[in-house]
Amino acid sequence: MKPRFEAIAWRAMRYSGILLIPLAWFHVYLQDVIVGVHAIDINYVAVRLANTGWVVYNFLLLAFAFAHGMYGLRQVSFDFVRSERGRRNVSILLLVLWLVISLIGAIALIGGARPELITH
Amino acid sequence: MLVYLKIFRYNPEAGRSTPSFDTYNIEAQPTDRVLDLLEHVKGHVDGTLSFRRSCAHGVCGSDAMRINGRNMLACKVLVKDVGNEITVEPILGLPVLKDMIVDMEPFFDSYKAVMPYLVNDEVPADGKERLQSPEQRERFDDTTKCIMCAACTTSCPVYWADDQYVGPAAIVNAHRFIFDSRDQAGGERLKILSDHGGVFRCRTAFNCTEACPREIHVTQAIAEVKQAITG
Amino acid sequence: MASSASPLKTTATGYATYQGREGHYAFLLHRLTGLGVLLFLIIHILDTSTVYFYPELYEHAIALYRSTPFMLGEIGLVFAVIYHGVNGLRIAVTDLWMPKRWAIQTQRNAVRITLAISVLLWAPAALWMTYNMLLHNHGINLLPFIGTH
Amino acid sequence: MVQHHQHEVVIVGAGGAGLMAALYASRSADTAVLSKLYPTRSHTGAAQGGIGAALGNLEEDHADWHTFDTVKGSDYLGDQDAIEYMCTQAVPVVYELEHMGLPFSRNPDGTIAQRRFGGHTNNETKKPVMRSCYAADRTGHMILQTLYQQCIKNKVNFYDEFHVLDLLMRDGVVNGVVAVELATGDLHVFHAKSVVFATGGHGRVWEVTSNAYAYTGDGVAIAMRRGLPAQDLEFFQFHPTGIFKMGILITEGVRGEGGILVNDQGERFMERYAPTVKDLASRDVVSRSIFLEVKEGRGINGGRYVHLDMRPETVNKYAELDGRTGPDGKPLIVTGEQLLSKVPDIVDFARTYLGVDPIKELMPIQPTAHYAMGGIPTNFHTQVLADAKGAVVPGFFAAGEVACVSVHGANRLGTNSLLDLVVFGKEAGIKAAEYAKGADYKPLDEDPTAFTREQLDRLLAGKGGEKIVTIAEEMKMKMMDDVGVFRTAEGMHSAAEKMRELRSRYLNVSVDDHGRRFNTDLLNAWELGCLLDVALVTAVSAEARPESRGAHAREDFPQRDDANWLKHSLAWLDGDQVKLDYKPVTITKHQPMERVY
Ligand SMILES: Cc1cc2nc3c(=O)[nH]c(=O)nc-3n(C[C@H](O)[C@H](O)[C@H](O)COP(=O)(O)OP(=O)(O)OC[C@H]3O[C@@H](n4cnc5c(N)ncnc54)[C@H](O)[C@@H]3O)c2cc1C
Ligand code: HEM
Ligand code: SF4
Ligand code: F3S
Ligand code: FES
Repeated sequence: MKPRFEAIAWRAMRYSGILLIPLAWFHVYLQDVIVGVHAIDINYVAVRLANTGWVVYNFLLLAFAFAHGMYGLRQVSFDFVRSERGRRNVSILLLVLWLVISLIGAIALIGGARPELITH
Repeated sequence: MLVYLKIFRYNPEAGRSTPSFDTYNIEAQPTDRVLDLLEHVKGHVDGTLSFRRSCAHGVCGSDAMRINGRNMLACKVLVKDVGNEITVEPILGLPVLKDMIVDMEPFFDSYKAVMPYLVNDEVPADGKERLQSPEQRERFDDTTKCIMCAACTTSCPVYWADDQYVGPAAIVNAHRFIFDSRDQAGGERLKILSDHGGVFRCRTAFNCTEACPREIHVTQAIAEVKQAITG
Repeated sequence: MASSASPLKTTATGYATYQGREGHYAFLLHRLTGLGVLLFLIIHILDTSTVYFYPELYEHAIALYRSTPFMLGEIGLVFAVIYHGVNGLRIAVTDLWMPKRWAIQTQRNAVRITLAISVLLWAPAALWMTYNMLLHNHGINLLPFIGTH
Repeated sequence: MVQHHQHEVVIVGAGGAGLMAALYASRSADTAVLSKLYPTRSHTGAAQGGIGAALGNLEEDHADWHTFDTVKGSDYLGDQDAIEYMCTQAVPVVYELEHMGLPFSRNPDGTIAQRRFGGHTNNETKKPVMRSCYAADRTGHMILQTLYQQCIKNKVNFYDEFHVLDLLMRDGVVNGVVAVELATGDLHVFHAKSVVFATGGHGRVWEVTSNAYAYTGDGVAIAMRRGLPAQDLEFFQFHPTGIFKMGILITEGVRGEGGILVNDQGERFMERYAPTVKDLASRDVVSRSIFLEVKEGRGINGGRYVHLDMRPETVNKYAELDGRTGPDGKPLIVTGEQLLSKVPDIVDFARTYLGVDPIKELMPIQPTAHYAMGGIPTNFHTQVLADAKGAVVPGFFAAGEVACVSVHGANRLGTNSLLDLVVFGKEAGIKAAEYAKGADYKPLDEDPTAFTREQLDRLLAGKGGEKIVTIAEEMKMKMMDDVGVFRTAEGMHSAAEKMRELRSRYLNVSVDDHGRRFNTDLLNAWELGCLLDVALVTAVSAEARPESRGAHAREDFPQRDDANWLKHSLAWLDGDQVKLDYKPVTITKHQPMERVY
């Protein structure tokens, strides 16, 4: 049932957004402001990804932010793609992108950083 | 006061197939309506200038246009409200046919698509009125005021891009029946409005509410319909 | 023959020239920041994933992030995330729990407040990030009494 | 290019009357509705006050009382059989509107809300009765919307923005209309078995008017050009309080709440004209008083207007002087807020158009042309009449403001027009369909658009350089001055002469726009022709009536003259000449009496 989907997505957009305030803001404040890119390197990442708490946190962030963002992009693109067919294609494309990129992110999260592979 | 009036012109029949502007300097009273200025130009300067109008006091919905970049009724805005440099353009998002005249058919089609009429064939046995309490009546009072001027729909950024979107005016008119205690087709209307071109296209840009000359709380009405759908 | 400008052109004209009020600009900024953050997020997921798939590349990536243009972008990103969040909260809360507040004066004020809160939350972060950028990339220490980081 | 269509019933006009007719005709006959405006733009949408029907929801009321009030209001010129029919039908038809979905305001018990209105009384106590059924202050808007919605539901055939220019007849039988499609400029011939005219009024004849730009008397003029008469055109209602220059209506309610009229010297002049009821005298009396003040140089700054004062301090001061008291017996004291809540729309109009806050400042007002009591003569089955003997024109029907049944006689009561629309609109729909079912398509003339083309081509070819606006301005000013609220033989005579002059100058107008698409320039010019025809007939019919009755008020003949003039006028326009005839008023129960309130 397509219509049902739009309605659920509308609510999901709002709830996920609210959830993202603590999740995304804390992440951004911590990494970009408090720690800062100059203090971040692969070892820093490795330490963090060894901690289950941080992995779960990053999982949540990945799941919610990315789903929220991709659905938002779908809405934006529907403004410009008006045919039923075009919209189906866009939806499929975004769905695939979402799955693939999420998968890549998820594998990396579980696998953790592998600084030992650096050869120089 | 002297008004510097800039008017959008388009009339392929008369060789003006690229939209352009004509300018006029007009002596006007601060209390003149912008519609009066257009009438002045049409009557005294250039009879080919075309626009729709009828009631001249904001109740028939004929003359929504973009005045200084914002949708208004030309008959409900005075010179002193917009200053002495005035630019008049057709509303956005509907095909322009001639000068200020746009093709209203898509707009009325969207309106017709939401079942804008009462569905209920049961009448009291004594042939008298169906009862409705003042509170039930008040519930949908705001959205009964719509004059279908299209100022809202053509101010909506989503509608500019997506003509599949039914637009705020249609939703306002659906709202008027969805919340009427006498109506029996609320479910069907909600179903239509939960589809791709329905309420969930609205991004709460709020231009519609700002543009409505009847001061209808358009965005609120849309939100109420969204809530009715998502339960 | 009607003059039907393409929807893209109509939209561009509308976005750029329609004299909407607060809500119009809030919408545009929300959309812009949402898309901006999403773009960054995609890149970020992919580049961070290299710590597992191709760690060597991660070092290059981080080096790039440390450059001045990227750091400036990062300051913008922080604003985007903050503004999009505060404004999203305005929308979500009004939509879900108080649709009556979709009233003209209320929303004009709410949008202004949203923007004010965003700037307030962003300013300290932006200053701190600028300080760090100048310090690390240009050797300028604006706050010598704090010592080096 | 000429396009041809065939529909059993063709309805011209999509206001209250046209849409009601459409709903009924389309039930049994193939029906088309033509309108020069999108239906929802029709002027019915401007009506505020309400629709009269003796529902008796709040207090005792009877259709008989409504009938008598209407007869009396008409200054006994209304036809009593038609009035009785209308007032009796009022009750079921209002329920019917409710069933269609009209959102009437409600009483606490859930029934349709009703309020008092001028001239509507309890016949026993003579006190005002609550008879006007209303939907906030947007009753006309709601009627128009509801009827249009029902038409959509019932898939009525609309031809929107089709401007009708001619009525087709053959051997005295109506068989179609010619219209121009605004979007393309193409002419369309509509071959029909019956035609209903519901084109509204012609208030644009006068300079200051509450009427829409579209109110150009097309229906009456078209009929007259086809040799049919117009009835009672000398009776045109002026509402006393229109916004200065713009004419936008300010409801009587403002004075009902205690507002008063003042002249340049700050004097409450109504005391002189109507010592007992003062500012609440009937519409015609108040309009005449304002006119006299202005004429004697006591308009504000010597101008053409006076002030309407509804500031609380004024209202309270005169309430005390007049001895008006509240329910508790104490002098009436109102606050600005209370006034605002009673007439919100008026406050909005005053703020928007005058930049005046009526709670703190004075509103400049002047009488405004408002409603045509006269029009195309019909019987109460809406069949158009061809002569004083009552011969019907087969296949031709009219309803609404364009028609003269006559239920309003010399003066219409508030709320009775909306009622007229729905009652006779419905009747027209039923009768037109009935007629169509029993008739064949009468063959069209060989070249049905010839007369239309002749009119348009002449306008398009005009090189005389007369401007439409110049002629229109002169017509409006002259009619305002001399065939307005107050009339003299001399004035009306010079007005008729002036109209003849303008009609000959009209032959020299030239239009700027020679295109086809949305040539509103050409159509404005054509509409001006209609206005001039109606104006001439109005002036001549008025001059010919040496009495004062209802809205027709003469300085030189201040009395009503039932012995000689209790009759309807019928006017035929032939070139420059107006031929007049008269027919008796139908009187059933109520013999004429002096009209006092
Ligand atoms: C400000 C104001 C307030 C009023 N308030 C009240 C009130 O409270 N109560 C009350 O009872 N009455 C009131 N009236 C009077 C009443 O509203 C009108 O008399 C009535 O609405 C006329 O309705 P109609 O259907 O005859 O015409 P309209 O509703 O005006 O419709 C005319 C139709 O004819 C069409 N038309 C005209 N010419 C042509 C043509 N040549 N070709 C094709 N189509 C054509 C138009 O497009 C339009 O659709 C008020 C009037 C005014 C001006
Ligand atoms: C910080 C907390 C966030 C909140 C409260 C939030 C809230 C919202 C809300 C309520 C909407 C829906 C707007 C609408 O439907 O009208 C939305 C749209 C959107 N969001 Fe977020 N969001 C947040 C974070 C993010 C993040 C991190 C991203 C990027 C990945 C993002 C990308 C988007 C996009 C692309 C849209 C669509 C914009 C549009 O339709 O114009 N949001 N957001
Ligand atoms: S909601 Fe307001 S702006 Fe929109 S069509 Fe109706 S009256 Fe016009
Ligand atoms: S402008 Fe458009 S996005 Fe929604 S709030 Fe109004 S319909
Ligand atoms: S002319 Fe009727 S709304 Fe402006």
